[in-house]
Amino acid sequence: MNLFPAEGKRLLEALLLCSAEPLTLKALSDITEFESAEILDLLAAIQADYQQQNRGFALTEIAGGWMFATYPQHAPYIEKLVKPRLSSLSQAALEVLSIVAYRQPITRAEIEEIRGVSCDSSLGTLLDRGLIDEKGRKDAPGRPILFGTTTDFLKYFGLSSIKDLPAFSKTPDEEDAATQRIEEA
Amino acid sequence: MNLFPAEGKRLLEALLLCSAEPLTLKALSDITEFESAEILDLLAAIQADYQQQNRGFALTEIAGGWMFATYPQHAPYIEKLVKPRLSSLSQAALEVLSIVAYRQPITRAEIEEIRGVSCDSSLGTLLDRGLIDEKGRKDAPGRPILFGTTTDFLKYFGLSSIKDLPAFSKTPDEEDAATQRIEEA
Amino acid sequence: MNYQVVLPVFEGPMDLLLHLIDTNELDIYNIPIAFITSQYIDYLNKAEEIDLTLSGDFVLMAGTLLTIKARMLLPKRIQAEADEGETDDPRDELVEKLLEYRLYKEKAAEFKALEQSQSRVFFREVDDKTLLQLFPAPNPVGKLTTDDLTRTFMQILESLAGREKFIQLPRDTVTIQAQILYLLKIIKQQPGGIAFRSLLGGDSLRTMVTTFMALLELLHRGKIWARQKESFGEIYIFYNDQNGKEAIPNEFVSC
Repeated sequence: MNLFPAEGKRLLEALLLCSAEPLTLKALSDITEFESAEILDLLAAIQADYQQQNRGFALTEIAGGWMFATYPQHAPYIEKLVKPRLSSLSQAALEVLSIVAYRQPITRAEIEEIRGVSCDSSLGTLLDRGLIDEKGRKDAPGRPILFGTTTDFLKYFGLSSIKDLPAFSKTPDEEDAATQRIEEA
Repeated sequence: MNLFPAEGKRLLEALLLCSAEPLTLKALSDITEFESAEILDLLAAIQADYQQQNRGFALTEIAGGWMFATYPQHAPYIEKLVKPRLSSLSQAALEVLSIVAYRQPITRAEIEEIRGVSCDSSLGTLLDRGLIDEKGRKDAPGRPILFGTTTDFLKYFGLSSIKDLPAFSKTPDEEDAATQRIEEA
Repeated sequence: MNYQVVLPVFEGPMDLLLHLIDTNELDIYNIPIAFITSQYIDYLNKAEEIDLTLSGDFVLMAGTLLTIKARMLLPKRIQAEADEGETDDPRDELVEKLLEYRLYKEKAAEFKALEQSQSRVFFREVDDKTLLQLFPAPNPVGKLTTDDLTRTFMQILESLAGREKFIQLPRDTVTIQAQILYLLKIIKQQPGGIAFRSLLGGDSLRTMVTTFMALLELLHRGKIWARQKESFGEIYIFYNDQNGKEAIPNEFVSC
């Protein structure tokens, strides 16, 4: 090991903080280039530290990896924190969702062409929320991913099928085109 | 306060662990129902704990709230773990952003007047990245959109509030004017 | 052997002007306007030579510089009369704008440094997917309804239609180079001369300035002649077929 144990602990803690998912021993050793045995020692030391110091979260082994997790008694408070965020969409995300809904299946480049700006973060949010998912690849150069709405999307908007999306009243051409695309989808 | 201080710290730590956004004093007090002064004391205590114990991350005040953040020296390792960041901003986008930051709320035409060049695509990039957003309409012919910076802007540049913007150094008049504008905003 | 012309790229006319002021170590409060104008136009010409497309904003600034230059040439007395007794320096407005722009350009550099240092700091990541598993009740779309979806999409289509109309404007497509070729073609077709005014009619300000710059360039290169019948009369433009001045009707005077 290249670092003093205290430095090794600090590095592992930093990695655990930045990971939304459990970190496997393999991932940790690939990143740090520490030996597996050393990593296990350091993880055990971190775990003990947090317990002794009576911190508000613990290092837990879960689903084949390690992650920081909170204690069950704090769940009601955490729920108050996360629920509002998990149940609202930003204007940008709503725009991307409406484009995917009416123009699916559609690639990221096509969405960006319509909006005139990039949409990486909005697509990520919608994928995380399970409102859209990948629907294969487009038969075009680079074989870009095609996105479409999910059954959860239908559930949350109270639709029985994507054809139930309100049609347009203003531009008949757009309406035809949209309907056609949706039927093809 | 309903809990012992140790319990209060534990609860705040748990909330901080579950938030990917800076937690404001207001959000923390709404959720915990602690007094603001108590929360500030607890946050200071947590901050001190992490520093004294030489932990791998710190509690930092940023973008109007508090969140856990890593130290710069671990960046090369964390970069291997998290998805690559969006590319850094172009010179044009940085210029538009600095004008918006110091002159907000400001219209597109006013920005273009200062830069002497159109800024559609830079504005689009900044809007999509959530660094600026619409702050209503100007009471002028055509009711043009007013733009201002967001909390993500503060987070992106590591500022704790809009008052932390780098001060103008050269011309005292300009500085006063800008400070005044920011305070009015 | 091919030479690669390395020409610095600028964010806009103000950026270019500041560069010229800095590299020539000029006093921003006392800009030698003739010098800076010729340097500025020199850059535009070089950019055209290597097919670097500059926006119409650059051309617009060339027009501003030429205007200031012209006003500086006016005798002080006439200038004062024109300004109704005020003896403002014609450069004042430009200087003020340059100073303001320079301020924000410096701030942009500071933001760049902050961006770089902050890019080494990472924050707690929380996975929405995991949280949704732990706290499954919430509806990820909140109070949004299909009406919101439809209305949003309609608004996008409307702004898209607006944007397409906007793109069709010749604003950024007309370069001095393109305008030179276009003007040469139509001037050639009019052996009896073509009125200067008619060449500028009906276009946007940017296009008008581009056209004017293209005409100046054609005059400079000796490709066209400009004549008028009397002082302050309409100016007519003639194609120079290299056979000399006899092609121009006698009633025109040189201008």
